[in-house]
Amino acid sequence: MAADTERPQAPFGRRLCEVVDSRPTGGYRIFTLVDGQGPAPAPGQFYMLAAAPDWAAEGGRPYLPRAISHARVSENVSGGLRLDFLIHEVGPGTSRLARMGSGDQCWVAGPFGGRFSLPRDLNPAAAGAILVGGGIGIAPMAVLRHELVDRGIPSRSLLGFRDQSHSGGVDELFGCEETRLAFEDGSSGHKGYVTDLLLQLLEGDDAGSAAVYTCGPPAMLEAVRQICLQRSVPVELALESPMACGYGACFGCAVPKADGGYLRLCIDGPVVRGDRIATAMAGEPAID
Amino acid sequence: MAADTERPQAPFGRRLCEVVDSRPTGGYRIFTLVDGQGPAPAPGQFYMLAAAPDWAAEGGRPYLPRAISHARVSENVSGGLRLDFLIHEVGPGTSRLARMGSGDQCWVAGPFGGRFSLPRDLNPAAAGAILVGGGIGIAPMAVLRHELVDRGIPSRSLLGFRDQSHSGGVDELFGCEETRLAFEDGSSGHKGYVTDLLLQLLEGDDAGSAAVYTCGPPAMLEAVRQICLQRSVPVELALESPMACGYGACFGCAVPKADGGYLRLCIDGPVVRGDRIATAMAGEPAID
Amino acid sequence: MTEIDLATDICGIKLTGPVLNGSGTFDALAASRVFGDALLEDFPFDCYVSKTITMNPRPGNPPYRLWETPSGMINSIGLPGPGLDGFLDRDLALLSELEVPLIVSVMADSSEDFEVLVERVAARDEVDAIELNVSCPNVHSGLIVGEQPSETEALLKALRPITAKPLIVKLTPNVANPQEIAVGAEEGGADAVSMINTVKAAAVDPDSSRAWLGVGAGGLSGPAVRPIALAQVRVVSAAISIPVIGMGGITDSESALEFILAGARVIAVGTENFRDPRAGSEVTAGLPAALTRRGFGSLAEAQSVTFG
Amino acid sequence: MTEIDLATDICGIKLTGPVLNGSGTFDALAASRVFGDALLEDFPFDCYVSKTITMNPRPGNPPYRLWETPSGMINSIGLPGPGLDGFLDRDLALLSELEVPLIVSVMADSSEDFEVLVERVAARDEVDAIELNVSCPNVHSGLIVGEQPSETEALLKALRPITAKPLIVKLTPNVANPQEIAVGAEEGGADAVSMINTVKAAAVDPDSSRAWLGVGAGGLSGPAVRPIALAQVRVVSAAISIPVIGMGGITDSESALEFILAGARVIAVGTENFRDPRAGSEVTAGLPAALTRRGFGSLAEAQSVTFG
Ligand SMILES: Cc1cc2nc3c(=O)[nH]c(=O)nc-3n(C[C@H](O)[C@H](O)[C@H](O)COP(=O)(O)OP(=O)(O)OC[C@H]3O[C@@H](n4cnc5c(N)ncnc54)[C@H](O)[C@@H]3O)c2cc1C
Ligand SMILES: Cc1cc2nc3c(=O)[nH]c(=O)nc-3n(C[C@H](O)[C@H](O)[C@H](O)COP(=O)(O)OP(=O)(O)OC[C@H]3O[C@@H](n4cnc5c(N)ncnc54)[C@H](O)[C@@H]3O)c2cc1C
Ligand SMILES: Cc1cc2nc3c(=O)[nH]c(=O)nc-3n(C[C@H](O)[C@H](O)[C@H](O)COP(=O)(O)O)c2cc1C
Ligand SMILES: Cc1cc2nc3c(=O)[nH]c(=O)nc-3n(C[C@H](O)[C@H](O)[C@H](O)COP(=O)(O)O)c2cc1C
Ligand code: FES
Ligand code: FES
Repeated sequence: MAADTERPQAPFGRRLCEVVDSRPTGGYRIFTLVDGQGPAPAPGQFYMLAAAPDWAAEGGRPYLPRAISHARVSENVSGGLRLDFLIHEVGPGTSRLARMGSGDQCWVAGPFGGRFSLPRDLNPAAAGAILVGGGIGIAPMAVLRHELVDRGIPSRSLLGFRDQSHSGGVDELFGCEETRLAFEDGSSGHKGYVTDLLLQLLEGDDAGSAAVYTCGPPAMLEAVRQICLQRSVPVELALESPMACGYGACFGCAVPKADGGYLRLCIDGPVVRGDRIATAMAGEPAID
Repeated sequence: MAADTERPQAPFGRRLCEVVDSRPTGGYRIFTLVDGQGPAPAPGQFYMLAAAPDWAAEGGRPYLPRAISHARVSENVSGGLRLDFLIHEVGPGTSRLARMGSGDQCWVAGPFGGRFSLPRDLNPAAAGAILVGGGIGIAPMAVLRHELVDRGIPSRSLLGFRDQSHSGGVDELFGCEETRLAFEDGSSGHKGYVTDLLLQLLEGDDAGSAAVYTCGPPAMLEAVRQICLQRSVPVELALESPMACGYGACFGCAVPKADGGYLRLCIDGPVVRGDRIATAMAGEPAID
Repeated sequence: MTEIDLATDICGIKLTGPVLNGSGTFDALAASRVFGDALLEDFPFDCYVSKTITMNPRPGNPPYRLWETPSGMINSIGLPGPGLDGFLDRDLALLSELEVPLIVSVMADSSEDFEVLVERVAARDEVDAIELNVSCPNVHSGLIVGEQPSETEALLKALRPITAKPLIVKLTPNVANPQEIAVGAEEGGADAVSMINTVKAAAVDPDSSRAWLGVGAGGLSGPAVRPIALAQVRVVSAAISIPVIGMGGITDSESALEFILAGARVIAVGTENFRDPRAGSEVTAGLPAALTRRGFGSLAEAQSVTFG
Repeated sequence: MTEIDLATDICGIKLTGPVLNGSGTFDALAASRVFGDALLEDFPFDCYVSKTITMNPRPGNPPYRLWETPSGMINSIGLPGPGLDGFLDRDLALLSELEVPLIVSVMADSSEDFEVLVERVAARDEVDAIELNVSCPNVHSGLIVGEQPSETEALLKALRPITAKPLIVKLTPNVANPQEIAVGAEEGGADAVSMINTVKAAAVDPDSSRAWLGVGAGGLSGPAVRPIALAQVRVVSAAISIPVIGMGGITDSESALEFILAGARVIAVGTENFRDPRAGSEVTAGLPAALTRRGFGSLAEAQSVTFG
């Protein structure tokens, strides 16, 4: 048997980590865990999280842990890592996680999955990176942005939101770094889709020197993927799919491959090249 | 259809009540709810309780509400009733209730079930009452004792415990009233069973003028019942049985009647006359 | 929100809404003792289903009869009841005070007894329909009637001539293909099926090494079985043209609507009544918002969905 | 606590303890990619059961394949895999690095294909036993093999002569009387049964009005089904003399022990692996205390209990 050595490797099993902070941010929530055992995660990786001890709330759910990308990582002064997570409450699992407060315990497994490639590995001609984030999809983009800054690789961040109540985390995760924002409701920045901003950039830029990274809602991902494929711009997407385990055990996280069959998103992703998959909207009900 | 008018009647449905206090007591726990809607409960009645919102803890249980007798009732200064409950943690339901703290919400239905008779109604010759409580079974005894005191009816309280860690609530619920204690481990009071104290009393007393009330573990209840039946002393027992609903809907709380068939403990009890039932230990696995 | 119409019907019986109780999960007589007038003034269901009635009085099973499981419960109640005479002479008059239609559930272990039950119950004006609880062995064939399409069909053929009132068959989920039983019921002349009854289940005493329930095993109900019930409603409603009364783990308007989308015409609340005596009213109260959220303008629109 | 002996065996295969994994709930190859050497050093099971292998490679079902339910989950994975050749040529050599016995699960839709699978898998020294996943339709009769005692018996009779290695039949819970299938398996020559597989279940998309799972329905697993599994283990183990591998919602040593008391010889952890990759080790770690609390001096004592 062979381990994947190119990615930070998760400790075997799950571990209890303490919540040390939790705060609202623009309709979302950010909380911070201290992880004393895991390695520093790479951009694009995710964790499986479950509040302890009362994971199941009224109604017997949540039951399975939830896949959540880290939104920021830093060293903790008294040892271990501080991991930030950005949460959008959409159901029992994310609601329960969002209700955790300082001093609470959380089951953590991971970091799981693979990382974003560096721009040069994605496109040998890449001058820099274009990051396209939507909604809570800005979390992995923020992590990637920080790594690129550390490595001195230029990047531009385009962030799209439905409205102000779906725009949490920008200030905190992107800080004073330059970002271009799009709001569908026009409440700030560009009025419209973030893909409008991407199209502007790719038209202005030499599309041949671009490397695009994106994370966000399925429809946005598919739009970004199509834009890039049509222009032969290499693109990596951080996808979502229902996950029970996060480590390849359940085969639940199937995403259709471009050449037929499925990949397991938790171990073959969650970052995938745009040309490897058949669609970023698998499982979504077809639009009537 | 006819309502039971001789007992305080529960509001239809369940209601959220606030926990205003929770404290440990000798291995058990007491918590206090403020009930703004229900009538003052009578001695012997009970409530169906479920912590809100996270009733289900890890593992999908607790799921059903739990039957708990009130241990004390008083008027709340800002309106409503203060209800005290004495909890012995034996499984997921009682543990979850015991973990509620001030400010938490609890689902409450009730008061359910019928009340203890007054001594004269149990035995026309009764001079007073003998109360025999064991473990958390002291809670309904404390409520009955207070009513008897209010009515100027003499009573003696005999309380039995396995050891100090199963003796919570005595000081708080019985206050400075006179009680006789028995500890199986001899750590205080009489060394042995509380039924030893009962036998002493019934031998000293004119058994013909006694009325006995008891609540506690099934083996103790059955011993008290046998002692009284053998001496033709009228006795009322507050029994337990697994309850799903508390209001006669599920037929789960069956207790075998002396004359065959079963009664529904939640509506025909939980207080039953000793001679009405076949055993106070129904459902307990037979002793090998 | 615009007004959402919840009125509907089942086998021709007009209902103010789609919320029934599961047989044996709400004793209206006991509830009226406990809650008094409030019960009638604020009755939680649009139609009341009685506990299953048998020919002779039954004491029910020895304790323990209940155990809680993850997101559910097991019961082994064993159909305690006053028997047919006791029910007709006493309970039925009281139940007729309810201002909603009345369905009486009956069970027997022979076709002959079933015939007597149906005849005598149907003869009473207070009764709008009869539900046949067929999870019982045929005393002649030894086969469980509700496990065999042919037995179910034969029973219905025997009962159908007795009354013009609707006959509803309560299906057991403990079969490989419930749609075959439902087809048998329809072919025998049933007017509706109701489903699911409880799923066979057992529990171990936490302290001793014995079965917890007095009779060893019982039936599972509650949210734990909801996905099982939804799957069976899906295949059964696709296989028959008579309506389905859907139940199994319904706790709120959202889960009630799931059953309607999966193919049920109306639904019943069972175990949730134990957690909340007004659970039926809570389900009804939330239905307009649940329908609106999914884009339906009326209950009828949701009822007409063909589920994938 | 005194030392509690957990050593046992299943169909003659010696095991350090009674904890297996459920087929398809732990991919040792993927886990070793993710967790590295720690997996082999701290392997969570006393015996490893492979995901079900089919004759030809299969992509599995279209998404979505998972949905969470109250205390459980539904899956419609659809047996993705490399097919027999891919398994024998690649996976099997890697799996043989595990220091525990290996059971290979196989499924086919004809007796002929089953014969090929059993013959070629059994021929490999790395393999200690074969588990037959029989929840598949017989291509000739159209009947689901595992739903019919006669089909199950016939299949076993065809396969029995092929190998001396133990044949284990994985029973489906979606039948009225699983003990009849188990008896058929025993009479056909099976060495053990394993149970339960998942319970048929469906879910409604929370947003649209369609089925959530890509193929409409799937199988329920997790604590929600534990009471169902315990009831089936109870009746099956009483009906046969070959051992039962018990599973269905086992989450900890207490629930594992419940299966052993109900009649299972050894147990398997399935869905709980998804919540905790080391769930198998946690179950094992807690077993001595769980046995002691109920007054057992060894695993063998608990295995010998006759359940009421
Ligand atoms: C690799 C990965 C990283 C993620 N990172 C984050 C993160 O940083 N922050 C965050 O808030 N969420 C993140 N998610 C999403 C998060 O895991 C889901 O929103 C969560 O599982 C939903 O659980 P719930 O109980 O709150 O809602 P549920 O009730 O389970 O779902 C609510 C609704 O969301 C839809 N849905 C749920 N899960 C999925 C899914 N996996 N794919 C598509 N639709 C789904 C369903 O239509 C459902 O109606 C990530 C998911 C993956 C796979
Ligand atoms: C009318 C009435 C009044 C009660 N008053 C109180 C009270 O004031 N304070 C208090 O702490 N408890 C009281 N109880 C008992 C309490 O309801 C149970 O202990 C509780 O339901 C157990 O739930 P659990 O989840 O904590 O434990 P579970 O896991 O449900 O049970 C733990 C153990 O207790 C046993 N058990 C559980 N329920 C019963 C039962 N009803 N009868 C017999 N054995 C049982 C089982 O053997 C099991 O091993 C009362 C019960 C009734 C019926
Ligand atoms: C305590 C209890 C008693 C029941 N009694 C009956 C009964 O007498 N007749 C019947 O047809 N079904 C009976 N049922 C089954 C319910 O009507 C219903 O079919 C089942 O519980 C599933 O619904 P639920 O999950 O909402 O409870 C009973 C269920 C429970 C829990
Ligand atoms: C995601 C998933 C995949 C499964 N795949 C298989 C399989 O390939 N073969 C098989 O025999 N059983 C399979 N099962 C069934 C399990 O082995 C087990 O019988 C069932 O899940 C009940 O146990 P549990 O509740 O502990 O999960 C699968 C179960 C799940 C949840
Ligand atoms: S989430 Fe289980 S295999 Fe990917
Ligand atoms: S607890 Fe339900 S009838 Fe008594």
